[in-house]
Amino acid sequence: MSVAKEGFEPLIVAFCCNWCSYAGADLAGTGRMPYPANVRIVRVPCSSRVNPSFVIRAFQRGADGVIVAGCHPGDCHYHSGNFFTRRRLSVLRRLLEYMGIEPERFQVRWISGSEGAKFAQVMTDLTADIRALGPNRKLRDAL
Amino acid sequence: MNLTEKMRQEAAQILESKEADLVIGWGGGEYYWQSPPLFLEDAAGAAELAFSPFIVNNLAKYLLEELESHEKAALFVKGCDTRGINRLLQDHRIQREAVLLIGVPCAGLADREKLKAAGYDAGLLQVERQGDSFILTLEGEEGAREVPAGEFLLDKCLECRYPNPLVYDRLLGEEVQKPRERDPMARVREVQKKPVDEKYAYWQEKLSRCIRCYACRNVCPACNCRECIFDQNAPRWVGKANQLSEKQNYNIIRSFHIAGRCIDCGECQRACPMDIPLMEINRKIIQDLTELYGEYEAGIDPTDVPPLGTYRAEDPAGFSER
Amino acid sequence: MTANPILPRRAVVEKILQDTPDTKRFFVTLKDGEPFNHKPLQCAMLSVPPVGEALFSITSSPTRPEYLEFAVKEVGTVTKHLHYEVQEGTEIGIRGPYGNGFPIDVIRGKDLLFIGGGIGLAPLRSLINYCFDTRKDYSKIQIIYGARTPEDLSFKEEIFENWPKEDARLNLTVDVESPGWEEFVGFVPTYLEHLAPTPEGVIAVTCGPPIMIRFVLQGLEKLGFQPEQIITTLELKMKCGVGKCGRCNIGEKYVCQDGPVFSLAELNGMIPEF
Amino acid sequence: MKKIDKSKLEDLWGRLAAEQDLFLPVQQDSVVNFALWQEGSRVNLEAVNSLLPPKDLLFPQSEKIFSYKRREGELSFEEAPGSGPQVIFGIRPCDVRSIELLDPVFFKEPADTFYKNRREQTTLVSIGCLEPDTTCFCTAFGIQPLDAEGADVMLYDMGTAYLVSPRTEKGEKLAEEMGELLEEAAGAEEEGLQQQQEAAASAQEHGLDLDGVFEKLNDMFDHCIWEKFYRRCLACGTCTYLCPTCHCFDIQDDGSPEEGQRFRCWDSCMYEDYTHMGHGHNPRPGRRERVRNRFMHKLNYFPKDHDGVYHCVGCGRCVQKCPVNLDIMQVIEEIGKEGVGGEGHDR
Repeated sequence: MSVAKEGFEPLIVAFCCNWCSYAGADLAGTGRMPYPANVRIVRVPCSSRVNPSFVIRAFQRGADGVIVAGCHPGDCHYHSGNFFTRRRLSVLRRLLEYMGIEPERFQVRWISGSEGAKFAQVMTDLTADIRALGPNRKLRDAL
Repeated sequence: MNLTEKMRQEAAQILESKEADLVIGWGGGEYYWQSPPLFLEDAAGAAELAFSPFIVNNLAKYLLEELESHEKAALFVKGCDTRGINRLLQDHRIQREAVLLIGVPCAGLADREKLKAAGYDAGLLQVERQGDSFILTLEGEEGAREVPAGEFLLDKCLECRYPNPLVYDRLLGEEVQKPRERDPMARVREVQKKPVDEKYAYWQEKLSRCIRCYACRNVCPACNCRECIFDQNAPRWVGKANQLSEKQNYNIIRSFHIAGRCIDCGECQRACPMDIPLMEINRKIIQDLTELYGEYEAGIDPTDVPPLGTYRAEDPAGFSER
Repeated sequence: MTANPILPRRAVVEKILQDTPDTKRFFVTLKDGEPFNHKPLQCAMLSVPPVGEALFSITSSPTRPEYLEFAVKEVGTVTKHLHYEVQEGTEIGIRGPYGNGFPIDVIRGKDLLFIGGGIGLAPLRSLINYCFDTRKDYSKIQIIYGARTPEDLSFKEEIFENWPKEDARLNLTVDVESPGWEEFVGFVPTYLEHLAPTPEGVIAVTCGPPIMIRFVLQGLEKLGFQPEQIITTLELKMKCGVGKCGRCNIGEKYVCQDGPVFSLAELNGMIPEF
Repeated sequence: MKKIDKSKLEDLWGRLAAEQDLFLPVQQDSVVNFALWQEGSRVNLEAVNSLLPPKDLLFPQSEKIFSYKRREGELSFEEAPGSGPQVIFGIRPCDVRSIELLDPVFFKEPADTFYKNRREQTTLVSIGCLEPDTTCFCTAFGIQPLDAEGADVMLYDMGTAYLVSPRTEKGEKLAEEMGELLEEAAGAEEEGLQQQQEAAASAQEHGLDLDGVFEKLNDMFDHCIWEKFYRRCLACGTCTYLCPTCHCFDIQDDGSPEEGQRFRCWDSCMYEDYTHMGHGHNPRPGRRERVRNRFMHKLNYFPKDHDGVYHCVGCGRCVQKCPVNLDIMQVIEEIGKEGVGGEGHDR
């Protein structure tokens, strides 16, 4: 199931918190720090807005990898949102692995608004990891 | 006086004295293994109550609707059931004053499937608990047979840690001593050991059986949302098509929604008509929450906060924080 | 193999008119050019993938086949999609016609009394125009129609321009006083009581919000109408339209096939679950 | 009569499966369900009833109706292709009857082409039940556990072999396919069958009495009996999904504005959403109304339209699997106890 295919371009869905990671993406853009076009950003008000259903839905609809990016712990615009995210998505990540999803396919990262370079790096690394894993067939709708 | 008589007496007295305007208990059925939930508003109905080793239903779930039309409900509760009561209290879905809890110590309930597998189903009229045995009343000449109870207990009862009610207003009978006979996490560890693709195949086989009857959700005392996301049409969170991805979606999210709130009662798995080992998913979450954020058992203390409802700044993360 | 009854035909929304603040009218033609062959008070299932299908009464009369016309109030997902996503020229799917339609034979030669409220005029309109187009078959025609405000009156060109020219009595009402409104003010059942039509030789046909229908039925009975003289139409959730998917049953009747048109006499014999 | 030795069944299945889709009861964990036969399938012909009824093979839990495409504004529909011939092997007489009860629903004009197409290409090979389960009550509906009237081929379990009795043209054709795998049965076996049949005929019918139930229900819509039963109901769909005669469905779209599909899928009258309308009204808003509707449909509404035939075959699946023991047999008994016009008629 995890065989890389020739010319495979992974589809990656990135849920980015409005205040930090989305700003980080912006900075990467304005700073001309390239990151792969495979990444599709969905802007969310806070990483804690990411319902586990969003992650499952993304895989169902064809994502090869999903990443949730939020402010560093302690820097949440809403004071504590990302602390909840940390607990919640830590559990989800382990659960998905238990259900047979390669852990590389679902990532969580803290990226601040000033970390444009980190944003580009994380996305580049993730894309490379997923490319190596190959297309995701698990949890996918069979349309 | 046996437990059936005690239950009837208690119920009749509660209704006569108007201590509560509803009693929820268990009745008898056509078959030895039936123990349908029973709703009494009238003391005369108390004679329909019946205690048996099949009183498996957690009556707490009914409080959500019944308390809309009743002032105070009395209900019979086993140890596992009281964790459900605590859950509902913790979620502010019921008020403690609105319930009268009659505790029933429980040394474990019988599993019809195990009796059936041992050839005891046809002609079996009644099963009674006596010490460490079940006394089987059989049709025909033999009359009765004594079998070791341990061999015929529900799996979930073998794994039970709370045979006695944790919260009650009255207790019927004596508290029981019952050691946990099986490690509930053993299966989780076994599944966990499999390589990732084997895990996927394992769950694919189990979950492909799901027919989405939602019995697991409807029976669960932790599933008490006023409107469940799986019932919403706009947006629709889970499609209705009978395909694996929707079944995976449903089962993963259902169990995630009760993360930190699952009382480990095993009712979802018992209610599942398709024999899907749902507790292996729920317990995986219980295990991880404990590993990451410390020992926690839902439904023990109604005043605490479930682990996903709180945080500490120094929490570890289940992902790289670099 | 016979045609699949739940496969839609291709159709085009040719024209859209804003009818009232929350209702739009959709003028639809079939792409296959074949007729739709509906009867007054029948329905059609409109398809807007990927949102789905919903059942609507056909408001145009079969005697005016240029368009199949629907008046759609925004209430759920399909109607919302029709309101905001579908434009003139958008292709949609359509299947039907469904339902028993109106028992025309029962009303030939009779006096007709139509009582409508709000969007409930939509199904009645197909029958009203049908009767005007075959006017000689009927005796007197009276239409009582009301809405919350003058703005909420449906089919304004019909009630203010076309129908006044017909050989019929038209009585309009709105629930609350409004500037410039010179007709009756009051609920439809109140107006009915006030007008007090006599029941002899009359068939009354009513459609509107459930609460209005309830009081209109009571009012008609008070005026001496017999249950056989009163005809109404029901609305239940439907999916297949062909009497199989189960949900639109009232007892053993399936509204999509056995209804939606029932006389009060028939309704009185059915279980009260609608 | 012909017979087939049980040792030759694997060969038989291989042969049948080469010609058409072959479905038979297959064991997975504790569950036995009809599944497509493959070499190595854990076939279980001993389990009296599959957990899920084989209705899924004629009326799948979800099935595509058509796919749609929107290209440059042009919307097109492509009907889902029809299915090919299939054999349902090992279906029990109650389930055969359930298909005969689904036929009039789906064949009624306008006929359901998906069901009709599948049904016409389906051959039913039924196995009689020597030892019904404790929850079986098919005889109460006049079903003979040993014989299924509607089967194309009837198999009789004679221990080491099955006697094979083709009943219809389709059945004859299938027997031909079986070819030399069939042998002439010995006289002793035919006698054995006769004994089985005699024993079955003299066996007591299930004590459940359906006499007058349909008629009594005509006046029991508002009866207090429903209060007694609905309250325990959890409003899950187990009874309806496990029922061989329940046939309600929903129609849904899945896809993008550009392309996707419309499918239909089983639905359950136990779900709130089932009759909930867009503007909020629900004619069956609570469990009380929904539980009543389910039993009324099985025992009154359907019989009203179908010569008094009940929409239940006594397979016992709902009795076994309802998590709160809402038992249709108990409901029938309670209805039977009520005198027409008696107490409890006005809630």
